[in-house]
This record gives sequence, structure tokens and C-alpha cells, in this order.
Amino acid sequence: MTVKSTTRARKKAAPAVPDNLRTGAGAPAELVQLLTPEGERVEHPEFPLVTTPEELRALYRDLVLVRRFDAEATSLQRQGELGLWASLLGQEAAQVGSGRAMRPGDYAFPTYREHGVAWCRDVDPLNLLGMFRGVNHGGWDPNEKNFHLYTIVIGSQTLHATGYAMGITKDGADDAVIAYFGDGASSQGDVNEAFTFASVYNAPVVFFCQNNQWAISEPTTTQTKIPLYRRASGFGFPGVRVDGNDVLACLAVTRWALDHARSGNGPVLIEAFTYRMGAHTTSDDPTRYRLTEETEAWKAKDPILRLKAHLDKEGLADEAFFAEVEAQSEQLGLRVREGVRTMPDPDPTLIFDHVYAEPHTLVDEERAEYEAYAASFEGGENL
Amino acid sequence: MTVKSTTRARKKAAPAVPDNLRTGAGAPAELVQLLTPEGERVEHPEFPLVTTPEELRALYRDLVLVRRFDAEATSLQRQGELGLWASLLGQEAAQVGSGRAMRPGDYAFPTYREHGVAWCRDVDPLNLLGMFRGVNHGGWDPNEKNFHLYTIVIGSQTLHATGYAMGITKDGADDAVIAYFGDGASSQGDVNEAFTFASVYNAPVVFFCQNNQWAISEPTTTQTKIPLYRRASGFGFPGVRVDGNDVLACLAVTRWALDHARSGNGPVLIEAFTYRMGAHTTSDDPTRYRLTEETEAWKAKDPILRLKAHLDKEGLADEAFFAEVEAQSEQLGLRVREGVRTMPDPDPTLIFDHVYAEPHTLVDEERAEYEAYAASFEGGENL
Amino acid sequence: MAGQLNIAKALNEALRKSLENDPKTVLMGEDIGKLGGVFRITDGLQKDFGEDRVIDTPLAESGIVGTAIGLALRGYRPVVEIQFDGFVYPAFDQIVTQLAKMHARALGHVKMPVTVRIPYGGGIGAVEHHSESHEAYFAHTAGLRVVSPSNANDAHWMLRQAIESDDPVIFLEPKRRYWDKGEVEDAPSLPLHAARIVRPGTDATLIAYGPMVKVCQEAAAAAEEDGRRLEIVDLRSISPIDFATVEESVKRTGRAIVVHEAPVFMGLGAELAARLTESCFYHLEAPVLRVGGYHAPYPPSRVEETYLPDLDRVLDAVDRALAF
Amino acid sequence: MAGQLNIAKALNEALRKSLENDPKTVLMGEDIGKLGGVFRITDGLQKDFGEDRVIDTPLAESGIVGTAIGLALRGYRPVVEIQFDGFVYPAFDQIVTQLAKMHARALGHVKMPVTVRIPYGGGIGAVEHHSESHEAYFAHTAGLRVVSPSNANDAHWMLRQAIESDDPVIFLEPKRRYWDKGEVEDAPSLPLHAARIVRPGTDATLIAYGPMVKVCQEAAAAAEEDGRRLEIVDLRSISPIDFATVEESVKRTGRAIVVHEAPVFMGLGAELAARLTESCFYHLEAPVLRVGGYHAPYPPSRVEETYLPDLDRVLDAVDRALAF
Ligand SMILES: Cc1ncc(C[n+]2csc(CCOP(=O)(O)OP(=O)(O)O)c2C)c(N)n1
Ligand SMILES: Cc1ncc(C[n+]2csc(CCOP(=O)(O)OP(=O)(O)O)c2C)c(N)n1
Ligand SMILES: [Mg+2]
Ligand SMILES: [Mg+2]
Repeated sequence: MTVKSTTRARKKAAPAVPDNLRTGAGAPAELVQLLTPEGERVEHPEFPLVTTPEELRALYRDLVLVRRFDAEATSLQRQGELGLWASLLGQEAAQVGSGRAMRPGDYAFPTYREHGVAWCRDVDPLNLLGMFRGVNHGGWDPNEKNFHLYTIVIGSQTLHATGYAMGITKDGADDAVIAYFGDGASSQGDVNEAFTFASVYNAPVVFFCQNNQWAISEPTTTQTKIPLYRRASGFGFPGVRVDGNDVLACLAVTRWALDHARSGNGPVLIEAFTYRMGAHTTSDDPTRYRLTEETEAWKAKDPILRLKAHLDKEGLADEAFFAEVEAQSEQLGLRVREGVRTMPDPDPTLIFDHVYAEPHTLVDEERAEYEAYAASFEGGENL
Repeated sequence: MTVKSTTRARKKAAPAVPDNLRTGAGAPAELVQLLTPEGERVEHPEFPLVTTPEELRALYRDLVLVRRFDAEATSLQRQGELGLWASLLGQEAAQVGSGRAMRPGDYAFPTYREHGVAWCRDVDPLNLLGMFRGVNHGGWDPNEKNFHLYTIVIGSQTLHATGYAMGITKDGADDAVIAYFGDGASSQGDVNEAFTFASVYNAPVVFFCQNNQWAISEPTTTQTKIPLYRRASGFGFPGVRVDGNDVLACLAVTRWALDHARSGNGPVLIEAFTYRMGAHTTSDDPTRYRLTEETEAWKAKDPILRLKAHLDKEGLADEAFFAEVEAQSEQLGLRVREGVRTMPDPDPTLIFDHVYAEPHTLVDEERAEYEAYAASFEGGENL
Repeated sequence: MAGQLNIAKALNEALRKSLENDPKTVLMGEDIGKLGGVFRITDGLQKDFGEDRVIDTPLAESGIVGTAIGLALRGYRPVVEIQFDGFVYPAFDQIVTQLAKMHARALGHVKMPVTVRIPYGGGIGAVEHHSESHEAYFAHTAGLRVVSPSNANDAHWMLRQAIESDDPVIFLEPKRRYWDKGEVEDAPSLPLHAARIVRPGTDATLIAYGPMVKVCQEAAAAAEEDGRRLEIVDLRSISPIDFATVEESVKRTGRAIVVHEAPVFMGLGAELAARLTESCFYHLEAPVLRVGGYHAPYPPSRVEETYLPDLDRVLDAVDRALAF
Repeated sequence: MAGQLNIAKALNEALRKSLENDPKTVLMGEDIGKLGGVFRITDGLQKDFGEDRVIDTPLAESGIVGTAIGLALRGYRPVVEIQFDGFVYPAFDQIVTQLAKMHARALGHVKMPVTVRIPYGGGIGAVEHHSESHEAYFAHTAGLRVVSPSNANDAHWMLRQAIESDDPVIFLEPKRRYWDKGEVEDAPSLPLHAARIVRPGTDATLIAYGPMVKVCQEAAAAAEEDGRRLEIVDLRSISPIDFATVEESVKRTGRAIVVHEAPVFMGLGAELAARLTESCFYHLEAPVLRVGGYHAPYPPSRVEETYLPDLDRVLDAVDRALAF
């Protein structure tokens, strides 16, 4: 056969738009799931996963703490302590599942929403908030945590991830990289160039697309007519769609994909099918473009409730455990609130500090001019 | 099933690189062919084609004249009459087949090598040569010929083609567009963005990729691990690989694709599997990077010889016809040679002529300054 | 039309009129449909003109500008919205090598009536990439026209003029001024590329455009209390620059200070200084001074006040100019 | 090393030494492997250092620069070749929003030792997009360093210094001079960002870089026959500019003419004129004049001689400067 199998069908009828792309309710087809929304553990022949009760409880703790951190940040923004916040509400499982699949030597390249992954990489939540408070553009050392800075220019980090993965291959190391991006980002040239580079160099990179159904106000249908995981096949590497609200499935699929990549088999695309429960950011007003019913329907698939149901059902955690998590959650909230409120403003000369790694005459000159100017105010009040 | 069918196989073994991507000899698999290299007419169930002897002879004439024009340009470059020439040698069938598939209202967006398509769109060959002589950047009115200017920045015209096609839809017209690009171009972000836009807007555009096996010195394997026509499936539209040295197959497949597109079924990707017989351009030296044997092997698939063999075999053309074509070819060569040699240099003030469509103070000023400066030379010798 | 509108609304009305007046006008961009754009500049337009004319695009700026070029070739008049200044760069190739050059390359056979709207500049406490002033890149690019209004009336009429232009126009919207109100008149009083003397003066000329005009007005008001009369020229057009108006002013005052948010090094102030020094050499009593951003990435918002020119920095430059 | 080499070969040797000296140095680009690049600057390097260090990339400039950034994050020192000036724009976003800002964004935690080599400028009779001078875009971008050699010795040593730099460097190679020969010394005599007085003089200072240095030398030689002694400063570094050297010269001569191929409007000459007028106000006997390209797309090659500054246009400017 010459023509892709779909061609003939299309020749006769108009191209079919898969109906599982936008789902107000009901699980879409072709979705790896290990835990039903009701908390039932199911098996998937291709993604076996063995977990201990400790591991399940640890995942639960992650999910709860990450959500708490996120809620705290949202309210700090409302109180004027942050300039902006991009909430991960609803996407905790996709982030914790994939984040916990990483080995210590693996490296993650996030967008601006991967607070859950940052958590798994042990980045101090207060460091994340610095950027949203306007104190810096990224306050942590990426190489210390193997977690790159947040990237706002949509899609550009996928190329950095691919280059980093090419470096791993050159080093002969068996680390792997995850590049996070969104459904909207899939349209950017950079993301597709990353697919090409990763494929031809067989780079150990996993492309992890959180399809949260929305790119600000645009539904996924504005970006693609077919499920996003299928994009990979056009570039010659495997794509998998996983239930992004199922932390176990995300863990299992990402672990598989990282191992696939680190073993020299090249990249994998994972589409984590999930939902952005909140606004795009605190500046956004989703009532202008989407129906409450849609959001309501997704509540039934909540990633935390479903793991809780599983723990309850199987008797894997007792009240003491839940109380302890609750206490940790309170403690985290407190630390975040206080930490943000007492976060010092940077010195204005931060502007000149890291423009270049090596001395630069123009920057030195402008810094000196600024300092003289600031000093010219009585008491140097502007400094 | 969750995972693309290829996934499991890959999980076990390293990803298979299809061996039909680079073929020194032997027809690659999955290739639409209607005329064998030996000139045998074969049928393809999905792409029936009925032709009259007149049509076949007209195609032959096109192929011969286009090749002659190209050869003439190459030798004009050697004689110093052109600054550069990008030869289409070997790709005549892909260009004439697709070019003749267009209806008058259809529109083509070429790269810099589509002299055969230009021929089909009735663009004066001398107009094409102006650009390579350095007389202009494109000498024809695109809207008169429905043939856009040559585009050198790789891939960017695919977006123009897509936008133009979106306009056709808005107009409610049933025209269609062809966007030409190369195997190398498939890696550019723009080309992949064009795939996305065309797909989501269901734009009537046919992406015609001439995979001539090389992007200057880089073999197609530098751009992709799998056949290029498969890229389309990742964007949700059909891809077809056609024998690019078979003018009948190119005609049939392109005609189908244009009709598919104009009927509201959205885009199609055609990969015309062909070979760049010459250097990339007259500045290039292919002996540095490819083997003569490879080029030799492709000679056996020559697009003109194969149609000639068919005409001979079936007795569809007599000696008078071939003599007439030969005479036309001579005449064309003569016209091109003389036309180029007598092509006047532009006035230097061309620099200022079309920077803007509406008046512009800075350009006017600079033009006046230049004119005064030029006039300051004795006898205005610089003008 | 007439009445007090803020800049955002004045732009929205300009788009509405343009859509009404010419069926070939189409709007394209990310989130411009139901959401009305992140700044609501296209609010209500998709509802009234349909998805066919107010088009939510995939998230790909090169794709947006590239397809807009194609639509222009088909006879449309696309008005593109780039969501924020920092996100125009993926489209830079299409803008610089294609949009800007198409008319010249085609020896005038095709026109490129494409308007690229970009909310630009800082001062709104935003995160990285949301506060940049990149007019220098566009101004240096032949084939583009570049303009930036400073008030509601100009916002309205300049946008309509930009859309009507048969050349590509980069239309830079001073986002921190979106909510500033002003009277919008019934007809434009100036052509698109004319500068305007906003305030007459005798001691020095402040030259600004977009968001910095207001800062200059504040500075001039403060200077007046010290008995200094500063003239202000609102350039309005960044490319081409209405040098005639600027030169006439500088020849009268003998001193000029250019103010912009963009970095000083290689910024618009350099061109103005170079040109004015050449044309007003014997009139200048001081070098043309420049007040602008530093040679550094736009900083985190908690220090942006230091980065952005303000009243004090403008007056400091005035002092220095007068001290020559 | 020492000996007469043309610029192309001096660059090739610089890449070879850099590959030898640091195993983390890798070269990336289109056709740089077997072909050795369209200008043969990487000739023989893949053969000697392997495909792992001299990497033929897919045809995607954003991809090349973006993956180079990733390699730098992993500890590599990538040297990227952009095939021609006109093809850097697809990578503009990666260069401007990522490469230039990464070090600052990370508060210094990561370094970006990436060199982007670009053959630039006109005068070789090429087709569209192959003759452009876009240094102004890069110079205006904080976080980038921008340099351009004018001779074989500088080509060699400046490239090695650029590769050793921990900051991103845009390395602009004057393609029309690739075949000009010169002595390459055993060690560099200047730091990367220092300008050099190429020829001492007293009547006016010609300021140039890259391909225009030679034109200025021809002009100065011709002027000498008329008894005019022109000083020439070869900037070498476009960002930062070694203003100390330039200012010292201009204060001595009292007149300056900046010469570059790029369009005058918003070009480097504007910055030099603005800055020099400010710092040398009482020394200047004439405004700083600019000779450069017009505000127009680079024209078809049959008229490029008109577009490009030549000896006559430089001397015309000298006449005008001296007439003030
Ligand atoms: C190049 C670029 N264009 C536009 C934007 C503005 N923008 C920020 S987030 C966003 C939507 C992203 O959607 P998606 O990729 O699905 O990620 P999500 O926000 O849903 O996690 C847009 C358009 C940007 N940051 N970068
Ligand atoms: C954006 C861009 N990058 C690089 C080039 C230089 N270049 C010209 S042709 C070419 C190879 C193109 O290969 P392909 O797309 O296969 O087309 P072909 O020349 O084989 O027809 C390259 C790299 C260019 N013109 N544009
Ligand atoms: Mg999304
Ligand atoms: Mg090719």
C-alpha cells in the first residue's frame, strides 16, 4: 500500500475529527490508565507497575502538598504579594507522576507551570515564587537541581532539552531528559524542530505534553485535528497518550519512556490528557470562553481524590497518615506565606549584575552612571 | 490499543530505519508509479489516469524543453552571464507532472528550483533568469501567472501558500494551492507550522516535497529517520509518496491531491521521490560529498528517457514529432542565450523604487542624495 | 465616535470600523476571539464579525505572520495581534525577510497591507518577556513602517491609517497606557507619519513617543515650576521619522533630549542624535542627550522602576543639557 | 601558525586549534561536515575530529541555536555556523530571548559559551538574502557580544578568543574578504573587544569594521595623494565598542566618519555619532558623518556597487566633514 491507511477513507468522506479530543466527560479512547477515577487499580499490559504502600502514600503526599502550595500561591497573588501566578490545579498527577519517574541524574526542562515537577526535583517553592513576585527571572541553580529555569517563550525549552540530551549521548552517560510543554505549544516551530533533532540524533529526551485542553482561551482543536500523541509518528518515534489525572499511569509511562530513551532508542512523546481546572493565570478570566459544566465534569476525575479513594479502598493509609499530611500541608502553607511576605526586594543594581559572565565596558559604565545618579539624590534615597 | 503500533516493536529493538529512504538503485517501497523506468505503463488502483497520445506528447515536449532551458542556464552561468544557477536536472517529471496537474485558477508557491513549474505556469524563462543574473529579485507579476516569486529562505513560502489557501476558502472559491519545498526544508519550523495551520483551517493546499535525496551536502537521513510523506499523518492529513521521476504518476497524484484539497478535504502532502542529478547550484561541488555511483544509478530512472521509451514502445510519436521538439528546443536555447546576453542592467535607482508602495520621506531623501551625489561626478558617470 | 475613550477602547473601535469599512480586513492572533485578546482590544469583534474575520490562530507567531502574508497576496488586509512584545521573535524571519521585502522583491507587483499590532513596553509589573521595547529592530528594517501612539485619539486614527496603508506597519501599542482616557475626534488631524508638538517651549526639546510622552509631560510640568520651558515632540512615527518637525523645534530650542524605554545603546535616540547633530550642527548648544533603558535584559518587575526612564531621569538630562 | 594565510584559512585554523585545545568544543551547522561549509571554513575538520564534534545538522536554524544552548547547559562549548547572513532570522528568537538572556535570567548560575559564526555582507554578486549586514540587531541586544575581524590575524585570534569567551558571541565574518591574505601571528596582541588604530592621521578619523576597513584604507591612501591624512580605527568589536580608543582619536582629529555596509538609518554609525558628539562635543569641528547602505532591501547584485560604500563615497563624506 502506498497511501497512509487513512487516505482512502478521507478521499471519500471529509476527514474525521476524532471525538475524543475534547471531552467534557467520559474517558477518551486510547488512554493508558492504571487507576480509574473511582480509585480502582487496573492493569495495562504494556505498562506494568509494582508499587509498595509507602510509595503510594508518598505520591499522595506529593499531590496534596503540591496542590496546597499552588493554592497558597494563588491567594498570595490575590493579596498582592505576587504579580502573577500560573496555577497547576488539576495537573498534579501529570507532574508528580512524571517528576517521580525521573532518576537523580535526569534533567527536566519546564514551562512556567511545572510547580509539581519542581517539587519532585527539590526546588524550594520560595525560589519558584521569586519569579512571580518580580524579584528575579528564576532564582535557583538549574544544575544543582537538574531542573532548568522556567521558560515563558512557548516551546523554546524543547530545543534546549534536546541539545542537553545530545550532550548526554556525547558524554556516554545514561541520563535522560524530560521536556515539558503544553497543547498550545505543539504548534510552535521550535517544538517540531526539537522532534526532528531528537529523532535524527536519537537523543535521550522524553517530550511530555500536558494537554490540559486549553491554551489560554483556545481549545486544543485550534492547534490540531487529531490527538497530539500522534504527532510523534510523523517524526519516526513513539507517542503515547496517558491519563494525565492518573498519577500511577503517568509514573509508569514516563518511567518506561525515560528508560527507552536512555537505552539509546531515541525520543518518546507522551501526551498527558488532563485539564486545567483554574484560570490560565491569575490574570485570566475563563468564564469568557468556557463552560462551567466542562470544568465540573472534570472534577470527577480529580487526581487526588482518586488516589485517596484507592488508599481508602485498599486500606493502605490510616487516619494518622492523613492527619500528618494535613499538618505538613499547613506547615508548608505557613512557610510559603511567611517566606513570600518577607522576601526582600533586590537591589536595583541587580539590573547590571549578570548581563555578561565576563567584564563588559558598557555595562560597567552604565552601572557607574546609575550609581552616581542615585547618589545625587539627597541621602541617595533612590538606591 | 494505546500506543502507536510501532511502539512495542521499538521497545524491544532499536528503532528500525526504513531502508528505502536512501536508494542508490532499485525503486523504494510504497511508491506510486504509473510508468516503470523501462517505459512500461502500469496501473495503480488508487490513482487511475487516462491520457491521450496528445497529452503524452505534450508532457514529453515539456520535459525536453524544460531540461534544455536548464542546461542553457547552467552554461550561461559558466560563461559568466549569470551569477548563479540552481539546476532542476533530474526533477523535470516531478515539476512538469505537478505543474500540469494545476488548473488555471490554482496557485503555486515555488522554492528557487521550480523552473519546470514556472514553465507550466507560462512564466517567461527570461524572467526567471533575471534573478540569477542579479537584475532583480523576481521579475514577474505573481498574480498574473498564479506563480509566486522564488523564495530562497527555506520553507517560508509554505506559510504564504497556506495563508493564500485560507483566503481561497474565505472567498468560497474552488481553487487550490501547491507549496513546493525540499527534503531539507522539511526540518524548518515554518514548514511544520504550515502543516498545522493548513490542517486546522482545512486549507486547500497541497504540500509538494521534492525529495531529491540531498540538501546541498546533507543526505535526507540528516533530516529524518522515516520517509517524509509520513510526516503528514502526525498532523492529521494524508501523505503520499510518488515516483518523482514518473511524470504520469506525479500528474495523477497531484491532480487527485488538488481535487481533494479544493473539495474541502484539507491539505495533502506529496513526497516526490526523485534525485538531484547535478550540483546543488553552480557554486557547489558534489564530488566532495557523494559518490558518482549513486548518481549513475539514478540515470537509469531518467524521467525523459522513460517517457520516450513509452512513446516509442506504444508508437505514440513519430520521428517528425521528435524532430519538431528538437527544433523547438534549439529555438528556446537560442532565445534564452540571446535574451540573457542582451538583458539590460537596471538603473541604480532601482534600489529606491519599490521599498514602499506609498511615499516615504527617508527613501525619497536618500534617493535625492544619491542622485545629487551621482550627478557630482563629471558627466554623471556613476549614474 | 467622539467622546472620552481609553486607548484600549479607542483601538477596539478602530478595529471595528476597519472591519466594517472593508470586507477584506481580517484580524488574526492568539486568543483574540472569545477572550477578546489578553488586553481585550478585540473584545466583542468575533461575536459581531464572525470566526471567519476574527480568527483565533494556532500558537505559532511565524505561522500567523506567514499566513497573513499569504492572505495579503490573495487580496486580504490582515491585522495581526502579537500577544506581547517578547513573543514577536518567532515571527522575526517572516517579518524581516518576507513581509518587509515582498513589495520590493516583486518590483511593486504585489502589496503587503499587513498591520502587526504589538502591545509593548514595561511598567505594568509583568514577568519576563512582557515588558520589552524592540522598536529599534523594526525601524532598522527597510520595508516596514513603525508607529506608536501615545493617546486615545492617535491610537484610534493611527490604527485606522495603518490598516489602510498598503505597506506593512508595525503598530506598537503602549500597554501601560491602555487605560488612559482621552478625547477621540471625528477625523484624523495628521497623516500617519507626522510628528506633533505636544507642548511648546523654548529651553530644550524633549523627543518621545508612545509611553514616554506622558513621562515627558510630567517632566515638563515639573520643570515649569523651576521656570524652565520645555518643548515636547511626540514622534508618533518611529520609521520614517518626521525629521522636519523635530529639526524645526531643535533649531529653536538649541537643545534636545530623546527619551525612550528601549536600551540607549543602538536605540532610536542614537539615530535622532546623529541626524540632528548633522542637520542642526550650528544650532546645538549641547549634544543631544539620551535617556532610556540600560544595556541589560529587561529586569524583574521589582526593579523595573529603576530601569524605566522617569521624571527625575528626564530632568537630570535636562540639567545636563542646560549645563553645556 | 605564523605565515601568510587568507581569512578563510585563518578561521579554519582557529577552529582546528579550538577543537584540539578543548574537548568540549563542538561545531554545528548545515553542510559543515564533508562539504566543509559552503565557504570551506570547516574544511577537513569533520574528517579529523569526527561526526560527533563536527556536526551536520538538520536544516533549521532555530533548532541549531536552540540545541547549542542545550549543549552549553550540559557543559559543551558550541560553535554554530549560520550559512549566510540572511538565514539567521529563523534563529532570532533563540538568540534574542534565550541565548542572550540565559546567564542573566539564571542570576549567573549558568554560562552560555556559544559562538555564532555568520558570513555577512555584500560585494560578492550573490542572490537575495546572501549579502546582508545585520549587526545592528545583535548590537542592540544586551547579553550578546558582537565582533567582526577585518584581516587574517584578527580573524584567527578573535575567533579563538570568542570561542573561549563564556558569553555568547556573534562572530561576523566579512565574506567578501575571505580570500584576502595576511600574516597570522603567534599570539593575539589585543583583547577581543579592543579597537585598533590601523593607520594614524590628523585630519579626520575613519571608523569602520569588517569588510569596510579595506575600503577606508583605499580611501585614506587616495586622500593622502591630496595631502589629507586620515586616521583609521578598526573597531573589531561592535558590541561593546571600545569608545576609549575611538574618542581619543576623534579628540585629536576633530572629525569622524563612520563607514559600514548596513543601512545608515539606525545603524552602528548612529550610536557612534551620538556617543562621540556627547563625549567630544567641544572637540568636534564637524558633525560625525555616516556612510552606509540605504534604507532599502539589499538590491540585486547588478546594482550592489551603488548600494555599497566605496572609496568615492567615503571621500565625499571626508570632503563634507572638512567643509564644515
Ligand atoms: C512565543 C509565545 N507566544 C505567546 C505566548 C503567550 N502565552 C503564554 S501561555 C500561552 C498559552 C500556552 O498554552 P499551552 O501550551 O497549552 O500551555 P498551558 O498554559 O495550557 O500550560 C500563551 C499563548 C508566549 N508565552 N510565548
Ligand atoms: C533558512 C535558510 N537556511 C539555509 C539556507 C541555505 N540553503 C539554500 S538551499 C539549501 C538546501 C535546501 O535543501 P532542500 O530543501 O532539500 O532543497 P533542494 O535544494 O534540494 O531543492 C540550504 C541549506 C537557506 N536558503 N535558507
Ligand atoms: Mg494547555
Ligand atoms: Mg533536496
